[in-house]
Amino acid sequence: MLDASAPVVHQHAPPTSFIRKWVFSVDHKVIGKQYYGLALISVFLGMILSWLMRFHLVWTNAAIPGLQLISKNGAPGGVMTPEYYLSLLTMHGTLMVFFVLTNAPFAGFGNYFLPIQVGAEDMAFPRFNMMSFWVTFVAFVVLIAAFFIPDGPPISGWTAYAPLSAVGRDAGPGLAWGQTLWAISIGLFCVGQLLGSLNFIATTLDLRTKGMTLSRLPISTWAWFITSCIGLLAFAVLLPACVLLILDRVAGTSFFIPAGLVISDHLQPHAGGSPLLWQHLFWFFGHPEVYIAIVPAVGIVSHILMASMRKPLLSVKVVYSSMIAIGFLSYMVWGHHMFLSGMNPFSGLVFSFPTLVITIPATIITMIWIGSVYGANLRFHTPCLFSLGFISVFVAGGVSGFFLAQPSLDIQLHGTYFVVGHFHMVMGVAAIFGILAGSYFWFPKMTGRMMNDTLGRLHFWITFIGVYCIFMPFHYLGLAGNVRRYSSFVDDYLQPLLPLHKFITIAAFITGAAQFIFLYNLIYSRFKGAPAPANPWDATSLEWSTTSPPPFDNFGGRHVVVYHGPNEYGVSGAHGDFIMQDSSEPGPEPVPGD
Amino acid sequence: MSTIALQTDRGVRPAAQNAPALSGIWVAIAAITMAFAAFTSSLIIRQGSGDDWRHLALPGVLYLNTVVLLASSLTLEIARRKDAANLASTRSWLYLTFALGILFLAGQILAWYQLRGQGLYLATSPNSSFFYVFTVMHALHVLGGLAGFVYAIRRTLSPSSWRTTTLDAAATYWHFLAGLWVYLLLVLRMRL
Amino acid sequence: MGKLLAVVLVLIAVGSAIPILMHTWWMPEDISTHGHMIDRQMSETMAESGIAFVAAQLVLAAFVAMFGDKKDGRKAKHLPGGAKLVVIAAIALVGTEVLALGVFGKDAWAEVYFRKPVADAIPIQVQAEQFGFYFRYAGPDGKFGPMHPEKIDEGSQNFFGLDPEHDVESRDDIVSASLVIPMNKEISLMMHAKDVGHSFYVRELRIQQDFVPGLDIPMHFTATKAGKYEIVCTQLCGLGHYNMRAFLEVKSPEEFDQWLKQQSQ
Amino acid sequence: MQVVKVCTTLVAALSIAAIVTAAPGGGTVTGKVTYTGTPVKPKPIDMSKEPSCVKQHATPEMTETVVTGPGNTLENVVVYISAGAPAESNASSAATFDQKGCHYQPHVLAFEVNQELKITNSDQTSHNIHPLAKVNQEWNKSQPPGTPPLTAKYEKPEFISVKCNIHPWMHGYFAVLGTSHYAVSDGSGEFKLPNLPPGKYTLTAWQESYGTQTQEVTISGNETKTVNFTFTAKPY
Repeated sequence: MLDASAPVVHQHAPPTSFIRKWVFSVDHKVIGKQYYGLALISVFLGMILSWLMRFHLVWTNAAIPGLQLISKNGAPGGVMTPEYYLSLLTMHGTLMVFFVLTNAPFAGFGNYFLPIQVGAEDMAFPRFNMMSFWVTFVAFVVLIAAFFIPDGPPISGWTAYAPLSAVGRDAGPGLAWGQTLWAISIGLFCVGQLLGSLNFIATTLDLRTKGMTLSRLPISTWAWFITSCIGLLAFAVLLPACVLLILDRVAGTSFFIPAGLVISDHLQPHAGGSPLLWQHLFWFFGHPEVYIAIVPAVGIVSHILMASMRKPLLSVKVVYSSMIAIGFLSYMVWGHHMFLSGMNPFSGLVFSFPTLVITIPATIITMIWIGSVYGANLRFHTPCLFSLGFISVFVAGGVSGFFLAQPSLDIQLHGTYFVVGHFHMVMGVAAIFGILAGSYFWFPKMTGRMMNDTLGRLHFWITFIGVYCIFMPFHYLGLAGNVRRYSSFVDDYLQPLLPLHKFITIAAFITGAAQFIFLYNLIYSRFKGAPAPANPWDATSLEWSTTSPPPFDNFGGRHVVVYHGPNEYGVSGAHGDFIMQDSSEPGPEPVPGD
Repeated sequence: MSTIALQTDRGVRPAAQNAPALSGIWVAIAAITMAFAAFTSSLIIRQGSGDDWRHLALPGVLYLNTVVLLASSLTLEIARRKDAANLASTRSWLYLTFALGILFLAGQILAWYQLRGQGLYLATSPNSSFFYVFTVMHALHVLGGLAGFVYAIRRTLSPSSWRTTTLDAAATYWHFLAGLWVYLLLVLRMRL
Repeated sequence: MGKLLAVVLVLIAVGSAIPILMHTWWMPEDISTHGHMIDRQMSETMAESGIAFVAAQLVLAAFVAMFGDKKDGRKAKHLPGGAKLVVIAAIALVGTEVLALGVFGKDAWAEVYFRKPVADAIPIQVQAEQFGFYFRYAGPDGKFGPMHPEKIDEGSQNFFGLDPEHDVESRDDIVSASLVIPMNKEISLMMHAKDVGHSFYVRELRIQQDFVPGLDIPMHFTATKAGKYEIVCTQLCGLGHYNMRAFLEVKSPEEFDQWLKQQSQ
Repeated sequence: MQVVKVCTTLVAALSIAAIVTAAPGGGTVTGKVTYTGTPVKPKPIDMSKEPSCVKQHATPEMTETVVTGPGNTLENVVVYISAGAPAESNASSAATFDQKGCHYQPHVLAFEVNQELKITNSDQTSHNIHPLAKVNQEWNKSQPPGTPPLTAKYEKPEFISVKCNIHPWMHGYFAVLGTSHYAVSDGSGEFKLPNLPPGKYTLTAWQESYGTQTQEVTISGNETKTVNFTFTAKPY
C-alpha cells in the first residue's frame, strides 16, 4: 500500500495553485511549517489554560470575568467549577504533550530540516507526509471540539486512566462525549505520527545524497531518526489502546472495566475488565513519549551548541550512542509510573533498576555538553543562550528523576507536585527550550529573515529565570505532600502552602506574558526582519549551503555531494573557522570521537 | 533494509526511487507487528483479569479463508517472478491475487455473520470482543494491501513505468499479512 | 553576557538549594514504624542529587564565564581527558549512585510490600468512592459481612452494600467515615474501590497506595504517635477529587476500645 | 367623564373579584400517612470531611430515607392525583431546592412538569448536583459557593433521586409530577389537597423506600374527604 505514494520526488514540479502550495502541499518544508504553526497555536492555547488553572488554584472562589461566556456550565458567574478545572487540566496536558512537544521539535523541525540535512529534495513519501499532517490536524480539531459540547472536555487527565475514562457519563461531566472525542483524537494523532515516523526512517535510510554516510549525518538528523524509531513502536501501541478504549465506551465491551462498579448509584453493566491493562498499554507508550519529546531537543541543542561554541562536542558519537541507549531503555521502564498501582511489588524493583540506569546515558550527554563548553569561543546569540539554558533545566529536571525512580520514595512523592515539577522541568521546559533554540536558529532559513536578537535575549532572560521560579517550588510542594490535580486546596495541611502557590501563579503570569514577546518577534521578523544570508551562523550542515529560504527542491537542481562530517568547527577553513559539509576543500584530520 | 542502507553508504544515490518503498514497507511491518503484539498482550492480560472467559468455537469458514489468503500469496509470488518481458501474464496473475484477496474479505464477512448467527456480538463476551477486534483490524490492513495492488497493477500497464520494487514492496506486505493472519488464527484458536 | 549567565546560574543553584537545606518545605514528622527508612533514603537521595545539580550548574557557570565573550580566531581547546574521561566519570559517579540507591532503597519498599502483616494485626476494610473514604471494622464477631454492590444505598448510609437482613456477619460490622486506630498496633487494610481508581495517602504515615477497581489490595502499617491526620486521594477520580479526604485518628488503645464500644451500640 | 371611568374600573374590579372567589371552589382531600411494623432507625451522618458543614449542626444530621413522626406517621411522602384530574398546570413560581450544611432542603421536593426548578447553594463549599434521572435527561453540575442559582426544567413525570458526589451522604428526591394537585406529608404525616373540582380521582402516595400506594376518591361539591395511607415498614 506504500506504493500508493509516488516517491519519485524530483519529478514533481513546484505547484502553482494556492491550495496545492500552502494547504495540501506535499513539500516537506511547507508541511514542517504547518506542524510548527499547529504547535504554536497549541502551545499558546495550552499556556492560557494553565493561566486559568493557576488563577483558580489561588483565588478559588473568585470570578474570572468573561469565563462564563466561554462555558456557562463550566464557570457559572465566572467562577470555575471543579470539573471545568479538570477539563482544562486534561486539555492542557493533551495539547502540550501531543500537539506541542511531539509536533514542534520532531514533526515540525524534523520535516523541514531532515531532508535538507541529508541532501534530499523531499521526504521519501511526500503524499504520506501530507496525509500525516492533515490527519494530525483533524485530530486537533476533534480534540478542540470537546470545548464546544454541552458537557465540556473530559476530566480524566491526559493519562485517561480507566475505568474513569471508560465508564461514561455516570462518573462525571465531560466523560460522555468529551472523553470519546479525546480518544478519537488521540487515535488519529497516532496514525499521523506513524506515517511521519515511516517517512523519517525511509528518508534517512534511502535518500541520503552522495557522500552522506550515516556517520556524516548531523546530530539533529540522528536525533530525529532515533525519535522516529521510538515513535514508530510507541504510537503503534497507543493506537490499539485507543481502539479498545473507544470500544469500551461506545460498544459496551469490557476491556478495562471490571465487574461490580457502582458509580453514582448505578451498577455498571460490565464485567471482567482490567484497569491495569490500560495503564500498561498507556505507559508503554507514555514513557517513550517522554523521549520522543526530549531526544529531538537534545539533537537540536547539540547541533546549535557546536555552531555557537565554534568547536565540536567532545564526542558526537558518544552523544548519539547515548540517545540510542536511552531510546532502547525507554521501553523497559514504563512500570515506574505504576509503582503504586497494585502491580506485583517485585515488579516495582524490576522496573526501578532500568529507570535508574537510564540516567547514565542522560548524564553522559549532559557532561559531554558541559565539558565541551570548556575551551569554546561562545557566541552568545539567542539560540546559544537557549541551548545553554536547556542544559541547565535539563539537569534540574533530570536529578529529580532519581527520587521518582525509587519505589520507596515514590510512596511519598507519587501523585504530588514533585512529579509535576519533575516532568515539567525535564519534558516540558527542557523540550520547549530546545524548540525555542531551534526557532531562533532556523527562523532565518525558514523565512529568509533574521529574528530580532534583542527581543530574543529579553525573551530568554525572563523565561529562563521564570521557569525556575515556577517549577522549582513544585518540588518543595511535593516534598510537603501537596497532591497534584486538585482544583482547590481544602485540606488543612495544604493551607500553609498557599503562599508558595501564589508566588508560582504570579511567576507563571509573568513568564507566560514573556512568551508573547517571542510571538511578536516571530510575526514582526517574518515581515520586517533583516534579510538573512544563506549561512548566518557560520554553520556546516547542508541546510546552510542552500539559499534562505531554500527553493522548492531544496538545492535548486544541484545534486549536493558531501565531503565532510557535520562537526568541522574550530578548524581553519576557506570561510573561517569551519568547513561546510559540501565544500570540496580538503578537511583536517578527523575530529576526536568522530 | 540494511542492504539498501549499506549501498547508499558507499555514497551512491539510489537509482530507483522505489528503494524507499521497500524499506518503508519494512518499517510499516514493524509498526503493524507492534500493534498486534499490543492486541495480543491485551488478550492475555484480559484473560487473566476476569472470570468471564467463555470458550468460543471459531467459524469453520476461517480455515477456508486461510487457504485462500495463502493461495493469493502464492499467485502474487508467481506474478512477481515474471520479468518485464511478459507483462500480460504478470497482470493476469495480479488480477487473480486481487480477486483472491477480495474473496478472503468476503469469507471474513461471512465468518462475522456466522458468529452473529450464534448470538455472539462484539460485546457479548471478552472472547467475541477480541475475535472481532483481531479479525476486523486484520481485514483493514488487507484492504490497504488491495489498494496497493490497484497501484501496482496500474504500474504494470506499461513497460516504461514498470518497476519491480513496486511489486516487491506490495508482495512483501502481502506475504506479511498472510503470515500475520496465520499467527492471529493460531492465537484465536488457542486462546478463545 | 557570559558573566551574566554565570551569575544567574550560580544564583539559581544556590537559590534552589537553600529551601532544601533549611527544610523550609519538607516532609512532616514521621509517625510510622517504617517511615524512618524512607526518610533516610530521601535524605541520601537529596544529598546525592542536590550535589549533582549544584555541581553541574556551577561548572557550567564557570565554563561559560571563562570561555564566553571571546572574539573568534582563538584556537578552540578541548577538555583535558576528552570524551573518554567524561564518559568514565559519568558511569563511575552515576553508576555507584544508582547501585547505592537501588540496593539500599529496597529495604523500605520491602518492609511495606514484601512483609506479611503480623497475625494479630487489626483488619480494617477501606472503600474509596466518589468522593470519600469509608472504613469498616469487623465488629465483635471478627467477621466482615459479604458485600452486595446492588445493595449499596448511600441515602441510608449503606456504603458497602451490606445486607444485615440475610447476612448475620454484617449485623455487627462497624462503618465509619474516619479511620480510628490504636497506637503501636499494626493495622492491616483491605483496600476496595467502589467505582473508579483512587489512592490512599497519609503523608505522616509515609503510606500511599492506589485503589484499583476489581482488585482488593492489602496494605499494612503501624502508627506510633497519637493525633489526628488527613487521609487524601492522590489518584484523579473525578470532579470531587480535590475534596476527597477522611481523617485518621490515632488513639491510645484504651480510647480506641472505648470508641469501638460506642460505635457498636 | 370621571364618573364613567370610575364605574368601569368598579365593574372590572367586581367581575375580577367574582372570578377569583369562584375559582377555588371544589373539594379537599386530607389525610395522614402512617406505617405499621418497625422502620429502619435513622443513622447519624458523619460529615467530618467537610468541617464547614459540621459546624452548622448542633447534633449530627440523620439519614432521611424513612422519617417518622409521632404516632407512627411518615414524613416526606408525596401524595398526588395520578389520574382523573385535568393535566392543567398553574405553577407560577419556581420550586427551590437549597443546599445548606451539606444537606438538601427539602429532602423531597415535589414540583410540576415544566415548572422552573431553582437550586441554591448556601454553603461555603462546592456541591455538585447530580439528579439521576432515567426518563428525563440526566445532568451533573457543580455549584461553587457564591455562584448564581442553577435553574432546570423536567419534561416528563418522574421520581428522581438526587445526590451530591462530593458529599456522598447528601441524598434527596425530585418528585416531578404531571399534576398541580399534590402535597408532601409534614412532620405529623398529614397532607392536604385543596381546590379539587368535583370528580373521580386516583390518589397516589409515594415513599422513597416503600414505593407507591393508590386509592380511589370521589369528590362532589365542596366536601372535604379524608384518605389515609399506611405503609408496612421493614427494619432493614
